[in-house]
Amino acid sequence: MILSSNNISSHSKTDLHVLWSLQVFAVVAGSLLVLVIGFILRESWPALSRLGLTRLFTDPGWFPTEHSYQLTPIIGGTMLAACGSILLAAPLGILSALFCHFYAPPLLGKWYRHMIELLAGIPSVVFGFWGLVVLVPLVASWHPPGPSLLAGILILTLMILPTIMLITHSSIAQVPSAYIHSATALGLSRWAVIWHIVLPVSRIGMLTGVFLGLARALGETMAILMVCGNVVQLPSHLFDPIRTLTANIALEMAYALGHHRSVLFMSGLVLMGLVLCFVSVAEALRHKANHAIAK
Amino acid sequence: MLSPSNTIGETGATLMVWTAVTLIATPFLWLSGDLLWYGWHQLSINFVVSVPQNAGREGGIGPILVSTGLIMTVCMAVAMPIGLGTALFLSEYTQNDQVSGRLIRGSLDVLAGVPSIVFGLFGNAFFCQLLGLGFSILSGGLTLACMVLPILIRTVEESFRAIAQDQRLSAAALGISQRATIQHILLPAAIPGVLVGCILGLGRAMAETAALIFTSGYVDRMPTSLMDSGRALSIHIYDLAMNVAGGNSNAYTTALVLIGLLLIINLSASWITKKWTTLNQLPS
Amino acid sequence: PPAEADSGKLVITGSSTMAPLLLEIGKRFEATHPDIRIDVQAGGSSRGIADTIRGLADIGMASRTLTPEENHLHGTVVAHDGIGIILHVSNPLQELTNKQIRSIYSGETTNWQQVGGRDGPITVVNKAQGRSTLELFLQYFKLSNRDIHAHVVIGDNEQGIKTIAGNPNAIGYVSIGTAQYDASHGLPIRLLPLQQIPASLDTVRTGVFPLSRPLTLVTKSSPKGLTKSFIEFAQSSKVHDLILQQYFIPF
Amino acid sequence: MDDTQSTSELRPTQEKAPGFQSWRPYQSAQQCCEPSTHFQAENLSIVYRKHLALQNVNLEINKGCITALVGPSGCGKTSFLMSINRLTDLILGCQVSGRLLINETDIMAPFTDLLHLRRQVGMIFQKPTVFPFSIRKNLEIPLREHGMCDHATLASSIETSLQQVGLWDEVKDRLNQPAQGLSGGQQQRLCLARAMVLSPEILLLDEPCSALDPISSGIVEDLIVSLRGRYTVIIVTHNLAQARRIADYVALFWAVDGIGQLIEHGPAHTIFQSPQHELTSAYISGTRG
Amino acid sequence: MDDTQSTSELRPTQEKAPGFQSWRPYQSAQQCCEPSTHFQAENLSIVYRKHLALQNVNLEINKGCITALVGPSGCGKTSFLMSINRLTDLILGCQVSGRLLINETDIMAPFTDLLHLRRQVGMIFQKPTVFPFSIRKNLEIPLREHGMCDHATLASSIETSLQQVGLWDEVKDRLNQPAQGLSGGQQQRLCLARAMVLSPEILLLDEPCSALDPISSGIVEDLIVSLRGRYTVIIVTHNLAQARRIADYVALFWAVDGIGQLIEHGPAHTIFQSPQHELTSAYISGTRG
Ligand SMILES: Nc1ncnc2c1ncn2[C@@H]1O[C@H](COP(=O)(O)OP(=O)(O)OP(=O)(O)O)[C@@H](O)[C@H]1O
Ligand SMILES: Nc1ncnc2c1ncn2[C@@H]1O[C@H](COP(=O)(O)OP(=O)(O)OP(=O)(O)O)[C@@H](O)[C@H]1O
Ligand SMILES: [Mg+2]
Ligand SMILES: [Mg+2]
Repeated sequence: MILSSNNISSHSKTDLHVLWSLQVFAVVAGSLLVLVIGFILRESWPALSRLGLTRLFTDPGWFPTEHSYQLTPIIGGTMLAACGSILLAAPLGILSALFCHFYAPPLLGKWYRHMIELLAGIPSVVFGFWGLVVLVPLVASWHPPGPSLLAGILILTLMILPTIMLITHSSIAQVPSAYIHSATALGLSRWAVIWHIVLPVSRIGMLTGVFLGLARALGETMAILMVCGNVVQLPSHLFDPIRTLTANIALEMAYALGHHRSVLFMSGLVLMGLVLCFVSVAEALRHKANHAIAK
Repeated sequence: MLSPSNTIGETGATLMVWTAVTLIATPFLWLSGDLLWYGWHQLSINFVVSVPQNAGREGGIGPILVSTGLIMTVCMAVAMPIGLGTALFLSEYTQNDQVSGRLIRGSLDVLAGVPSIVFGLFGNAFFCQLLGLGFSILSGGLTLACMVLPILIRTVEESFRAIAQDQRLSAAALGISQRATIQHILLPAAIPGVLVGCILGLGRAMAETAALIFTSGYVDRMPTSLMDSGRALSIHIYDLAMNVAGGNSNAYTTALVLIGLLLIINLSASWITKKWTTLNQLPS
Repeated sequence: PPAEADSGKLVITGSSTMAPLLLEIGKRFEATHPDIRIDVQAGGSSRGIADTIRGLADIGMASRTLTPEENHLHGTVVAHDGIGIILHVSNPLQELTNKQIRSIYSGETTNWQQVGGRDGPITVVNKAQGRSTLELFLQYFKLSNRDIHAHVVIGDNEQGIKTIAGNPNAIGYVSIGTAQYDASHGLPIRLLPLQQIPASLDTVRTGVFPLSRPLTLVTKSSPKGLTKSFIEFAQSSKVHDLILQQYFIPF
Repeated sequence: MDDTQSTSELRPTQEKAPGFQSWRPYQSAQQCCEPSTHFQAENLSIVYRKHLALQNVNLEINKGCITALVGPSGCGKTSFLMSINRLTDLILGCQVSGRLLINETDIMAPFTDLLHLRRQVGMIFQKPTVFPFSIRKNLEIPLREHGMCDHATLASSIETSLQQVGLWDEVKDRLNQPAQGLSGGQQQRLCLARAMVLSPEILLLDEPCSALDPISSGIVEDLIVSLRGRYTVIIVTHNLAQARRIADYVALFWAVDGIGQLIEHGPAHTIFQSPQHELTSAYISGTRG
Repeated sequence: MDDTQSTSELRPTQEKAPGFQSWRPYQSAQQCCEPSTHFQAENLSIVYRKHLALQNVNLEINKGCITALVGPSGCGKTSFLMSINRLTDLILGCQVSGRLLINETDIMAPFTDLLHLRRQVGMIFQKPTVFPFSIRKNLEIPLREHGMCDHATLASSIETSLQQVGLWDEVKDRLNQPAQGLSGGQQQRLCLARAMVLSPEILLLDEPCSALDPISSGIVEDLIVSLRGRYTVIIVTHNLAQARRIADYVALFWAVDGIGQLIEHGPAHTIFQSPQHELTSAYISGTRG
């Protein structure tokens, strides 16, 4: 579905100008990551060169004032919260996108979508605030202490669901209606049309949505800071408090100095490493999906 | 609507879908009910225009709204052209297996995953300190622009790719230049996608706290230039909720205003999309 | 950038406890000095001190006394604040000894029954490492970071208060002014007396409350010019009403 | 809707009187046709939002016969076909009124089993619409959905149906390749195979040959002819020669003032040799449109 | 590419000798045709990734004449057309080799002005591809792009071109409505009007009538015939009767072992009355495909 660059359809001046300016934009956008990584590396360099990576995993615990920087439980907490929330949010998001297209009466579908768009816009501070005041006490009354992995997962689910739902929704909208018409004409039921035609055709869009959701879950800061308890430990069950990488940065960056600050930047780097892993997995999946669709 | 049938699987699917919808709608309604309940009675024109007093416990959010508007304007003014340009470049000039396309796309994917707080740190180090912009609306807007760029590009690119190749072929067959194809065929057809991208981006930017704390700052005075420090709505909410005893009710009201703004943006965007569709396309 | 006499910008960074107060003082100062802008940025006490040392800020805010290593800086106290232990209002306990608090925070005591309360697991709310409130608390109770077994770690005061308000079995410590304000405005929290001295602004003002701290403005050297006139303004009685409004004790 | 006047001028008023010969199925058609009515439209009107696309169509179609719908572009032929398997339900703002009977059952009734209806009534569209999967998958999806899961049966069904449309030899080596890589003609034949695989009772073909070359078209034509007696076929075609070759009955649609109407309906030879309506003879001789 | 052997068996070896009569433009055609060569393909081959779609085509097309390309589905007719205005450039993995000359200029040369080429060479596709805008906008876009900005001229150009394709009366009241709301036939005629609006020298028509009813088809046919002498028209058609009616020259393509080739080329009456190649006679009589 693309025009290849060596076959630009004209050599006219304006077209070349267009291409050049687009290239400039693309280079700017593409080099942003290098810039970000560069700066974060620069800031974390003192810790990297003096402490080394291994200390992040071998130190006795996270006691920055005593120069002991153990990141393992924090990384574990981050992963648990993000994966837990994606497990909840992905099916919910996809199902609600399907709801809008195939199940809801047109008006309800529209309003539901508006609701989700609104949900996407609710600031994480508000989620955190509400989570702290309403959700955490609720969890606490079920099983103390309240601020916990579970509360984090629930709040994160609410926050990343709109991303997944909206992207899935628009990729479903792009499924040509001719496919749906001919599938229907073949006597396929609603769910069969969804299962055999709509989902496979819009699979790539959905994967993108899930991936973006995951990335957002990994990077979410304010809400998670307020509801997760921020205790540095590997949780043994859903009701244990955890601390995530982002909460760690937000909590301590404001006053961190020297190595402590450097280690926090480094944990930002670790976070980006995690994201990179997910990107490659998502890329591989997307590749696979491309092939599977053909088969 | 498609035709349902009476089989068990079909009923199961329907049940599943409705359950999911209820599960999502409940907390949402609860949350917005709470916000309305605690924030509504304070909401007035006066609240929206007046200056915050007593650390925000009293007074309104006038200067904060202005700062937020300026930050968003800077953010979108920078992100839109770069985003649109890059999306066009990616969808029209690169192939999936081409190195340049893959590099840019890959780096954007990673960028999309960079946590906002890291953007805040980067913005603080780069814009505030290296470029010497200090704590300012400009730094905040630029930082947010970096943050929303990946989402914007991804969504816009998808909507360009969704345009049938037939359209490009027939435009090319008419001797229409690449520029004109982009201007007259691709851009109009992709408008809804571009709008969705902007909504997602603007929504994320508006809701952002972590990236702004270290860049646009904490000052709740009326800004006089882009170089002034300005407090965004979300930071105001955060400060009222976390740092100011008795700030709750103003925090609720501010949240209500923020959400109202997002609602207006969403509604106008979907209104434009609808207008566009009825103007240019067969009602689907 | 060092500030000049009658016009210019003053950058103040540091303690988030002090930020709302300085914001208000700054506004009042601006009202009388129309050409001057006061930019207040919240962070933390250590950040304020670091920024002052690096010259990023004209004035740093620190909600603690300066440590011996920081003695080369110039500090001016503008107000006082106390730190009080808070419980949920439904918790029937009326008093805890320092030893009991220590054993609760070090994880030896895990149920309220063990200190004479009702049956219920204790939720220990602690401040994040590096916060000046935590340092003061540790210092007073002779605890170290490693000893503490917290269930919830919080950043700012209000987060702690909201956490405790939502959990009947929680215990925490926050700025007394904030707690008093919230308690009087219907939040279900209660301040505990410390060594039989009730935790209130009055006992802090009279200096009998054992756990209090000075709110300090820090400069690199002794203040000059605009910095000087601002600090003097912040110490003067012209801002006492503002300090009281923020529930601190004027100097 | 206020056009009934002009409509009734165009053709004899029709009171649904069963004995009214010229509007009944014609028993005089070719012998393979059974004389019983399979499908019947009564007062069918189709509205797209505010645009009346088809008005007051009354038409009976005989079991096992091939009925060709002809008429100029935009006169509502496609809309008529889509109402027969209620695909019009999927089009937002499209409203169908009147009665549609298949085997005496009103398919417009609220609790009609649409899946059953659509299995009963297969359809091919004007533009080929293969699914963006492999050729095999295109055929497997309907088969599996209708309960055929056995691998051997599946394979043989696929082969048979592809052979029926003359596609087997061309694609047998690339069954697992994307169907979209086929040429337009091949795609349309695949769509035909996909509809045939369900052995429907009624087959709706919306210009199935317009994208085919004469040879494939011939294959398809032969196939359609071979269905006579077993299936009821309703075919829209622009190719009058084709209609003449294969149809037992011909129905002429026409857009009068933008509103589609049924002008004439009868056995093919009657329509072609002695059309009763002047529009029909004009259309057939190519002087009007 | 290793198929040259079998190719040369199919037709007399062609050494580009200008005097070799049977492969030159036929000066014996109808009188309106000028005898000069307008377009010439030399050794044209088209490859889609690894699939050879068209091999070694040598074809000259006379100025002002109507040349019909016929042949079974998948033999590379569309690919051939797309190479003439270098639309093949836009297809991923498609490689064209050989020489293509328009007015003696090689359009395969690296610095060819493609916009100019495509203004010179208009094209209509098999499937109607209207832009998803209003009818008016569909026509305005190319006009404005080619420098016509005056409102009155625009309006009159639009009216003229719509009248040329017999669409004016049908759409004059809804010029501002979406073009996608038109029926298939109307859409195709709009595409035709859109290409005509630029007054190209060469017109490539890929089965322009396959989506049209006979009447619209007749209008279009008449239009094409009226272009004779002014435009060079290359039309792909499956409808042999149409080719017979309108074409001055006919070129037959065939897929031998899946590789498209030019089998025979000559004046229409020669091809239809005394075809030289057995495949041609078989195709024309309908016995092979
Ligand atoms: N989805 C739609 N929305 C609005 N109007 C429509 C829609 N589909 C068709 N129409 C209109 O209804 C009328 C009948 O259309 P239909 O497609 O049934 O005609 P047709 O006889 O099949 O034409 P063709 O031979 O060109 O395919 C036309 O005027 C068309 O513009
Ligand atoms: N984009 C493409 N990618 C790969 N193969 C293609 C592509 N387009 C066409 N082909 C193949 O090239 C061959 C010639 O295709 P082409 O479309 O030119 O045939 P055609 O003569 O126009 O057929 P039809 O009459 O069915 O339109 C076919 O085998 C087809 O499968
Ligand atoms: Mg039709
Ligand atoms: Mg073709």
